[in-house]
Amino acid sequence: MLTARHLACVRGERRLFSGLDFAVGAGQWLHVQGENGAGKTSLLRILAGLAPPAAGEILWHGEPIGRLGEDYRRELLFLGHHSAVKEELTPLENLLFAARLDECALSEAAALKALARFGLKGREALPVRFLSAGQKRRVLLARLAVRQARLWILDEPFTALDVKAVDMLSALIVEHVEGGGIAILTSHQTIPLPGGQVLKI
Amino acid sequence: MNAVLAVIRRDLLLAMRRKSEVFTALFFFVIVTSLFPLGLGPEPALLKKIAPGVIWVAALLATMLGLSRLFAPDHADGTLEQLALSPAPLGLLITGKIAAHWITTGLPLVLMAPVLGLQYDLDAGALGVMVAALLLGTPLLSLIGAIGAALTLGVRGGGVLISLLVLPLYVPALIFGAGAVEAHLSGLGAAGHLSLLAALLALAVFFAPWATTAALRIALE
Amino acid sequence: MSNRLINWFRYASPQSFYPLAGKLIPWFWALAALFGLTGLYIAFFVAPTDFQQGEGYRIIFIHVPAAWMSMFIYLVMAFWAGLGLALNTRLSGMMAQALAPTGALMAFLSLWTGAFWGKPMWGTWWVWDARLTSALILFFLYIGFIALQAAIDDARRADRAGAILALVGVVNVPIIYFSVKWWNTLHQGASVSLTKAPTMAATMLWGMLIMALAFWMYSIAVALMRVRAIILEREAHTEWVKALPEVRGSTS
Amino acid sequence: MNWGSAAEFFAMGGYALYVWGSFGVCALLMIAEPILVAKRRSNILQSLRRERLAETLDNHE
Repeated sequence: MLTARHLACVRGERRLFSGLDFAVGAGQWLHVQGENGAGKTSLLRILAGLAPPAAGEILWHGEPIGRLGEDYRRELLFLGHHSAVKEELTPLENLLFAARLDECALSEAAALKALARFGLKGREALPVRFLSAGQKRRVLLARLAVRQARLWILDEPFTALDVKAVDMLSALIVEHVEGGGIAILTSHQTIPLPGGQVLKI
Repeated sequence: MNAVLAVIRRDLLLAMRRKSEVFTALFFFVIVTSLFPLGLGPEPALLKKIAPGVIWVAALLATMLGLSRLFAPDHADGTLEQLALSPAPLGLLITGKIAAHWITTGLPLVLMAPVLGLQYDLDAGALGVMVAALLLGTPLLSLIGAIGAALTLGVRGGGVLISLLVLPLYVPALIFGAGAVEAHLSGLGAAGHLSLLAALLALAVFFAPWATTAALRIALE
Repeated sequence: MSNRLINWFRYASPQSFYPLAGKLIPWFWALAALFGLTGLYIAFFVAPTDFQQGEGYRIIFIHVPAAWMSMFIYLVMAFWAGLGLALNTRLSGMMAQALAPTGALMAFLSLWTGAFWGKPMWGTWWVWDARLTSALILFFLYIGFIALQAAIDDARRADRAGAILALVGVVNVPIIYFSVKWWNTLHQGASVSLTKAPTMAATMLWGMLIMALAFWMYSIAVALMRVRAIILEREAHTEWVKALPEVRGSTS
Repeated sequence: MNWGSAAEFFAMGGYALYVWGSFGVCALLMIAEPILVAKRRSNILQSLRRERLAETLDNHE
């Protein structure tokens, strides 16, 4: 259960939003909507604990995330605008590094399986800079599949994906939410997923 | 701990794949130290006298060279965010990155220094002291440099700014590092200089990752 | 919570500090002028000619206060910076930013007057003396702080990055000073000995202290003036700035 | 009193260049600094007034 209370965000001189309240429980997902520059990305970064809010607080199971620290980060998966994928490394190396950084055990076999599931079979050993933009995003999707996290915070996860990949990602999110997980995402398009709350900022 | 090792391993792997960056710093070091005799003349007595200073100043500048690339690529591609969100403490991961930086830029300088020392007519004892001083001093350069790299992350003209911020802070390392060899050559013994360098290193290992992490968090907001 | 504490926090907001600083500035200017004129009078008319250094020694009446202030301002700047980092108050960062140029000016003056003193006394404009060298590095630290803040557009981010740099600097200043001093004693030629200062007459000491007070008051006055300008720049979009008499005034 | 005449005072016992070089530069900078700060303040005030004027013009239309 992620609860936000009276959140406010100030960027430079501008107040992006204030008095934001919402709660997302297990098995639910939240679609954050807003115009360009409304503060969607800022909100997600605040929720992930990367930036402090100008006012208000964020609770995870009733505890402020600042106090939870490591315990909150262990349950969280955040994917931002940038791919966080190293061009010089292969998809396999990227995936294994991400898993070790998240402190979750991932065998090479499991990693290969996840990459194959997202259509990267045969490209595991190719440096990422030889892949297309869409294929790079697929490396990230493979990370979603292998990471055991309760809370997903995804910033524009559908950009640069082809139809097939969009379907795969949607299936992944549905699976995650139905399994009792929580997902918070931003997207310009309508999201082809059932249910979900909408938050307009 | 696992995550820290992963960070070190990944940075070393990246350095291996990019090669040019590691070799640029090393070649810079070699060329600068080799140019000084050409500018100053080949008298062995003079060269012996300036050797510690020249080698240390060249080491400072060679370390500075790649410093702005310490965090910038990770910042640009979002890896830094993922480091900050790892369950492992960010300070520890950053220490890992600094360690990798030392292994790829500091350590090659230490290994290359004896060869360059021979060009300056240093004897075996002086070479030994120089290697010891560099071994203690170059991690110090990486640690202090990381603070500057973190502070100038994503800042206009960061590459020039970083030298302005970091070089004044390098002064003690330069004094004790070059002083150790000089003290040995003048028969005073280098123990005092080396132990002061070690003390500075201990202090920096303790404080520098903390300051670097605080600066990185500001850049991430 | 006591009344006094609330008042203190009230003045920690730029909005209430701005008029307070405006009221204080003339007083500090007056004090600076008073101490400055007294100090100059002592420096030139009361203090006797030094039997070793002749009239040239009178430079120390500004050299020593400038050197003291350059170090003291760095400490105060680091204090404000640390406070801003810890309590997240807006005013602290502005104070640190306002102090830096004045500190750099003091460091520059101590170098400049040091050189003008050194030339007649030691026969050279510059010696790699421990004090001169560390003053030079202190000057570089100030320049680094100013350059870092100037390079960051977001004011809050500039404050916090500057604060970290100031704190790193404050840890390093004593280390740099002692390392330079140690280096200097090892390399010291026999020709120049700076530590053997001639015993100072009481009038000289008084003159120097009063000049130091004048420099201190001057620094406060200028820093307050600058912090007022910074407040206006940073809070330009707020209602209270738009409602200020000096903003509304002369156009209507 | 140390000085017999004004000329003697300005000569500073042969140290005129050094004494006046230090005191002069010191005075110059310490006068220039507050002037620059005051200028900075009047610049920002001027732009604030201009902004305000532009706003009142908008409102009249």
